[in-house]
Amino acid sequence: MGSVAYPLVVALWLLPLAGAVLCWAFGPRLRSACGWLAAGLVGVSFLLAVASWGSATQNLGGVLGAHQPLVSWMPGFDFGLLLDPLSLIWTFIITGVGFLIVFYSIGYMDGDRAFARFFAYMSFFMFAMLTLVLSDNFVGLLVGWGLVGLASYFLIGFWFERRSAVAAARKAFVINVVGDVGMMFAIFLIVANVHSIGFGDVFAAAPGLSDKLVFAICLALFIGAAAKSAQVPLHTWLPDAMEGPTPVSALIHAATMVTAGVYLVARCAPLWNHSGSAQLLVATIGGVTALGGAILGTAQWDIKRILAYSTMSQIGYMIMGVGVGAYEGGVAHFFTHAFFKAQLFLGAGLVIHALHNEQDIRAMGGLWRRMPFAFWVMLTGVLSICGVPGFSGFFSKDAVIYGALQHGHPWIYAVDIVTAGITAYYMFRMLFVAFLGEYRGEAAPDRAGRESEHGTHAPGWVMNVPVAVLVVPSVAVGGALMFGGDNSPWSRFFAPLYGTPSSRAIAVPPISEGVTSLVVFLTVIAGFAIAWQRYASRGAQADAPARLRRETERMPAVLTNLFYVDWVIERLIVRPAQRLGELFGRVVDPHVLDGAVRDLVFWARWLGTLVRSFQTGLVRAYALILVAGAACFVVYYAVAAGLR
Amino acid sequence: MLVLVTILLPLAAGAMLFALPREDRSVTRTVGVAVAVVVVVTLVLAGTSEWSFRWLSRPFQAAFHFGATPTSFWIALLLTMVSACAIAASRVARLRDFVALMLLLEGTMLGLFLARDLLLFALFWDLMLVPVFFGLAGWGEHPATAWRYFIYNFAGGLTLLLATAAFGVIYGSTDVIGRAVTPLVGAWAPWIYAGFAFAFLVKTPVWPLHTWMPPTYSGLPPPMVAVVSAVQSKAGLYGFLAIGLALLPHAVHDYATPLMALGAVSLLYGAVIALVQNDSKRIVAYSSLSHLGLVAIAIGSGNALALRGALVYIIAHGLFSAALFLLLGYVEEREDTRLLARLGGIGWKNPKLAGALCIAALAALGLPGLAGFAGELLVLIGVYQAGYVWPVIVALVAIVLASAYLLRLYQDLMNGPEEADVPVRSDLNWYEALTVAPLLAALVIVGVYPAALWHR
Amino acid sequence: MPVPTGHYVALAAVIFFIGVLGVIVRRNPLIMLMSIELMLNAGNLLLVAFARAWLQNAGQIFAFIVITVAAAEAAIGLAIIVTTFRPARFVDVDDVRSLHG
Amino acid sequence: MTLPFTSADWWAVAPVSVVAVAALLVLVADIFSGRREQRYLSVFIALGGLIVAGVVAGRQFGHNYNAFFGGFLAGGFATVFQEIVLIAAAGSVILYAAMGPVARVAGSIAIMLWSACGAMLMAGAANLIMIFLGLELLSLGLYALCATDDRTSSRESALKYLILSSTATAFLLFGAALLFGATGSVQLADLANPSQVSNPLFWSGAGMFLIGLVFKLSLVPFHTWTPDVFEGAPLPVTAFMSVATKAATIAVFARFIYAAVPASVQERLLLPVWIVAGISMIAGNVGMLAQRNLKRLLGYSGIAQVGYILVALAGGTPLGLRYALYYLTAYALMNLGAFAVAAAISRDAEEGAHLHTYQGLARQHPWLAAAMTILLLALAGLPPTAGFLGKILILASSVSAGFVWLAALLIVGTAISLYAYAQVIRAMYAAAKGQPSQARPFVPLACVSAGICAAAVVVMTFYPLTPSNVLPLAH
Repeated sequence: MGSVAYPLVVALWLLPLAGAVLCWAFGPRLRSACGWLAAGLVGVSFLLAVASWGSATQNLGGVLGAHQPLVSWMPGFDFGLLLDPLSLIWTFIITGVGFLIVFYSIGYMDGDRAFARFFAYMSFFMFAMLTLVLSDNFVGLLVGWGLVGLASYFLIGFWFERRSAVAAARKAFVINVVGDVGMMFAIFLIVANVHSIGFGDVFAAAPGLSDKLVFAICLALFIGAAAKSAQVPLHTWLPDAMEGPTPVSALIHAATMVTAGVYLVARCAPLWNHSGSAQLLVATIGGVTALGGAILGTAQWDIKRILAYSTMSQIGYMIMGVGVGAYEGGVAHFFTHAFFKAQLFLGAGLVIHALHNEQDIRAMGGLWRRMPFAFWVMLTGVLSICGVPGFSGFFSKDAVIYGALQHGHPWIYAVDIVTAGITAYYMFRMLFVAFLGEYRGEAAPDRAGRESEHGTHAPGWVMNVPVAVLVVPSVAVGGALMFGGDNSPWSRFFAPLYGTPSSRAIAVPPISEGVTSLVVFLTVIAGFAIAWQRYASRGAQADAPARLRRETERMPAVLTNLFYVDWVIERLIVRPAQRLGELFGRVVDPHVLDGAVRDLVFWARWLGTLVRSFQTGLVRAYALILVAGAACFVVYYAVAAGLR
Repeated sequence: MLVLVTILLPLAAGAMLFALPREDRSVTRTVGVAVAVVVVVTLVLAGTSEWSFRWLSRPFQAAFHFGATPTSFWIALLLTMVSACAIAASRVARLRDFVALMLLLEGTMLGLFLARDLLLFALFWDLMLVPVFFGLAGWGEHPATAWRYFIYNFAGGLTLLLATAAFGVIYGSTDVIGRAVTPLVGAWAPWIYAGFAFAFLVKTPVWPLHTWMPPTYSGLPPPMVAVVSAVQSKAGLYGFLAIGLALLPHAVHDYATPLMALGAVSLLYGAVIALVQNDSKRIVAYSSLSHLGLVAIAIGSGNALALRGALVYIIAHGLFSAALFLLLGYVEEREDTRLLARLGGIGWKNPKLAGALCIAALAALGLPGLAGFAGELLVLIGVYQAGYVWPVIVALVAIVLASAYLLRLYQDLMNGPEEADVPVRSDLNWYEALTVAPLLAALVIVGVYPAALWHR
Repeated sequence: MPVPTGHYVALAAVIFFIGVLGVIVRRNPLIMLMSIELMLNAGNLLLVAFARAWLQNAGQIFAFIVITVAAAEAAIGLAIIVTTFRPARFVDVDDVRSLHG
Repeated sequence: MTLPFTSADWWAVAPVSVVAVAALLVLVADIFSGRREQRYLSVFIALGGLIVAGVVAGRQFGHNYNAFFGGFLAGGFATVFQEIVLIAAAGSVILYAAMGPVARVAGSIAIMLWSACGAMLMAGAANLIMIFLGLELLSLGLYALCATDDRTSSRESALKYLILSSTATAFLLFGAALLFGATGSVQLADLANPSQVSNPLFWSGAGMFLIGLVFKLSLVPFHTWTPDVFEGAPLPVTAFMSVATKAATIAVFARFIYAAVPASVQERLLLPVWIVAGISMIAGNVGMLAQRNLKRLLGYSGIAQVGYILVALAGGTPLGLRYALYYLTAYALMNLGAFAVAAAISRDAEEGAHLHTYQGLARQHPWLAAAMTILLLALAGLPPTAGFLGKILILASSVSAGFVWLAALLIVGTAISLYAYAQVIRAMYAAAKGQPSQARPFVPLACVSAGICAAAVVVMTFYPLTPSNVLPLAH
């Protein structure tokens, strides 16, 4: 189903790839121009996305949005692009927020010895992510899925002379491959039963499939989603991923890539709608992740890791939202989260950059006086993520939470509310410890090769402008789009895909939306209050260093060890595999298998010595052997003659 | 006629090089590369044209019958391409003899893949062992490896011989490859198939007949091991496709489960060993044990889609294993070692080398968009369609393991802090880069549009 | 009253067996050679006997040829034995065993 | 008085006579020749005679003739075997000129030619008398030839060969006598009538007759003489023995099983032979392992190779006979070529026999080493050599004849043999360790002969000439 805007779609898809290739090929020559080049191309593709808005929402002959096959491997294996409201939203974030972050990076990565390579990777990532969200079939989705994993691998391990970065990158990649493999299995199930990989065909066929099969497909798909979106138990790579440069964390590990799982579930809504158990599974995992991430967030000291766990927790919200069936709610939270989390990361980036790579909030403090801009940025971000009424986060989070109730999941509803409180606690904790009180850090030694080489310098406008721009949507976009329930522009935008929220509502909630908002707000206040009492109150400020040290010492082991998930994986999977490898490589291969063959050779030689042992050299012995043989012959012929 | 030229040209050139009076490296390399490139051209020009000449009329019809089938054409193209790259990349001592051997190897293997006659196939099967044997004996690390290689594969060749003779006697003709023949059935079929299968399994190799392979692959000089692992190891799989499935389909089908079981075991066994190897070449060796198990599974499933995938994967594996071995050769050349423990941080000073190795490794671990992925996906979809679930699951596990050991290979070589004790290195120069560029390009092309392989 | 052929066959068999035993047990090459002659002559006896039984003179011709050949064989044999044992004092084949294995 | 023979009878044995006369000429020429050019003169006279004989025999190929009252069948079958014998003789005679100085060249050559006459008679022999005569003529010559060298090992080999071979001959004679007794005729053809099936004389006779043949073929357990005699005898003699004896004996054997054995009992009658053939294929090849002497190694290899040839005959089909001939020809060329190489690199009669002499041969004489490699690979049955195609043909005929177990044993034996022949190749391509490999003589004649053999072995793969019209008996 072609459309006017289709070439635009192809163009906006390929522009970042062009950027990647150019930066990769001519990086050394272009040098700093690379940044501008990459940013420019992404910006253009953002404009193209805006330009193709109309065609994305149009509905021609039953096909929503711009869709057209590009290339065909074989019948049923057609590849094409699909730009519909869902992918359009993601495209906006990828290209829009992406543009701002790339722009920011020009300042942030300034002077890095691999400057060009960084922008090549960033552009490549955006191309891959666009492939993921624009593809009109599962294999294309999987391709994008794998490629974003690769991009994230490259960027996590960007400073690859650091062993920790290399290890984190490998961990992230392998865990994501586990997810890819899950999706592959889903594709096998789909092809074996539907004989097509196109979204259209599959969703059309979904009602005809058996519940068990649909559940299996959803499960396999969700393995991929969980790995990509850092859902329990495949979440352990995300905190380590913070080894990458901060803009990377902002774009890939906060705004876009990690939300691919949300996209997947939202995209495959027709499948999930046919399997209540799958919905429950997803929602539950989301809830566990949200809660677990929040709890772990309270125990972190590294500013980026705090943000990482908050990301994990917020994605938990989104997954819950799409899981229970409140698709536009989950997507809405993705939308707002992209802004305020990017803003938080970039703000943190300003701080880290200024303190030449100090990331431990215990070594910060009192920064609001030194860098007020960063402080206000962080503050608005925190308010937004906590869902303080009026800020964007409030509307989206509210939609998710209330959606859980609307679709009859009171437990998840409860978990949401609790998590909201914890979120408020640890976010304000970060804010207070880092920005209030007195500066505790001694000028941190400049670790060579990490971040930019030259020491403290006030972030230039190149870094400030994007952050400032991000503040606007993270404060306002929610109110602008998501206010008013079914009639909100947001709901109407998604109505063609999902219908209105209340139309899908299962139960009429005993509690009204307003009350929910109130409850949530109260828990947030509570969380804020505890954080204030512990870190910001006058008493707390008095002997901050001692208190922090004490807190560090008293930190429960279960939290410092991150619930022992890594430990279990190491002991149950990695080590046994390696032991097995040692066994096979050292014992079985050389001694058992090859040994068997060597034994054959040995026996052949033994037989040879046996044969030669008859060659005594004695004529009479030879004669005897001869005669013995002759005797056997004679006997045989005597018998044979008798037998006839 | 052109197809005959394609086969005889490298053979003649190889023999001529032996006659070359003295060691002249530049002349040798020029001749070698020129011939190899010309062979690529003639092969493409020859296409699927045929050439035939009567050989035996009794006890069965046999002919010197050459000509590419749609399947073998691609493998032959792979062979000529890899050979060209490998010869260009040859930088060993006694270059004249080495390049001569490489050309002989190419010629004999072209003969194998282009043979349309079983007897001819068997002839080249044994013949192609000889150059590798001398390669191992002359340039390998332990001469004993040469003997192990030879004895293992010669044993396979003998069962192949017996099976061929039996087939010829029963069928009346061995001029059967790549033509629509009524499949052989009856009490004999399983035994004949067993004879073929043993040879093919040894050559591929498949667990537990693989123990000749790791020492061979790690012992051979990089250019030759590139050709051997990329193409010679495919002789067995090609045999399964062109002989097993074409002539003895019932036997293959009846004994599919053992075949797939062996393939599955190879998949995991090779992958698990590759996880912990310290010798980079051995990692790739065991990885190819693992990867080719997948093709064995595809063949066992007999599903059409899986067989398409098998062809794609055969080509893909050829490309990336050749690239990997050539690049590891460059690394070893620079560092005088290939032990992961002693290497690291090469990437900073060698971005080209690192990038190339990265692409090859990613193709090997089945990154979407590269050739390996297309093959894997089609194979596994097909196998699953055919109703086999457990091999699919095993394969998926192996894919995860592959990502682990191949990243380990790449990162331990290229990433991490630079080792203090390693000498200052120079990056690939344009000539070296040119020797692997075609392979990497082909990896991308096949990965993006594998359909090219069966839309002929 | 003629002797039945069977007797000749039996006799020949016995002579032949004696010859075989001689080759195996005796250590003196000369006597071994004699034993071989014995075996050949057993054959001759058979030939002649059957020739008479069948009234076919081919048997006699065969026998004559065998005798001739045997003579030649003896000649060569003696020559070889002489050359072999010229250095030795006693003639014993068991001393001749430099080739083995 | 007038002889009852027509000129055609004499024409039938013309090739044999030519060779015999050539031998006389060698002796005569030797009297008048001086010391120096002596051996070359003898060799060239002998070669000339052999070539003439070969041409003459070739003329006979087309038309079979039943000479001397059915005693000798010329043409076809006989011709092919005679040509092989002549090739063997030529290939061996050349070695006398190729090697370092050896004693009594002229005499040895003459005797060798006469032995060849015996072998040629066996090739055509169609009755028991002729078989015995030919066999003894061949053997007596060889006894003497073995002793021509001055080494104790040479004399020892002669003694062993004499005693054991004569014993076997006695068995053969006794069997022949019994067969004569069974039918009252010495003609092989007369044995073939079904009435014999129930005749104990026939059975026992056939048994003892076969013992004699199997000994000459040196099949296990009648092989014990082979390694010692091969090692002890002078190089050319070993070469001649390894080919001519086997060729002639196989001729007799083939004629016996094709012409003299009633088809109904063939399977039961010949089973022991196939069994020993099977054993020989294994025993011969494992015996080769860890041998240090080329002649001894080739002795063991001969044991196995004859086993292969018998496998071809196992079917008892005319086709099988043709494949046997094909492989026999190939075998003759391989062995003669290998011995030629051995002679080419030996300064005295024995040097070429020791494997350590081959250390690093590839460095000094790459082409000689290449030829040797081809010949050894041919013996092992690798392509592109006649050994490979021969094995295929043999396997095919044995499979079609239902002797799969023999085919399997052949495969196993071949696998082992490769390892054994590889010892030599390994030695040649290994760097000469220890002593700086001394400059070796380069004898063009031997190299030519080796080259021809190697080339022929390769060419035979692509032009598999399996002569038709080789009927064991003219009907």
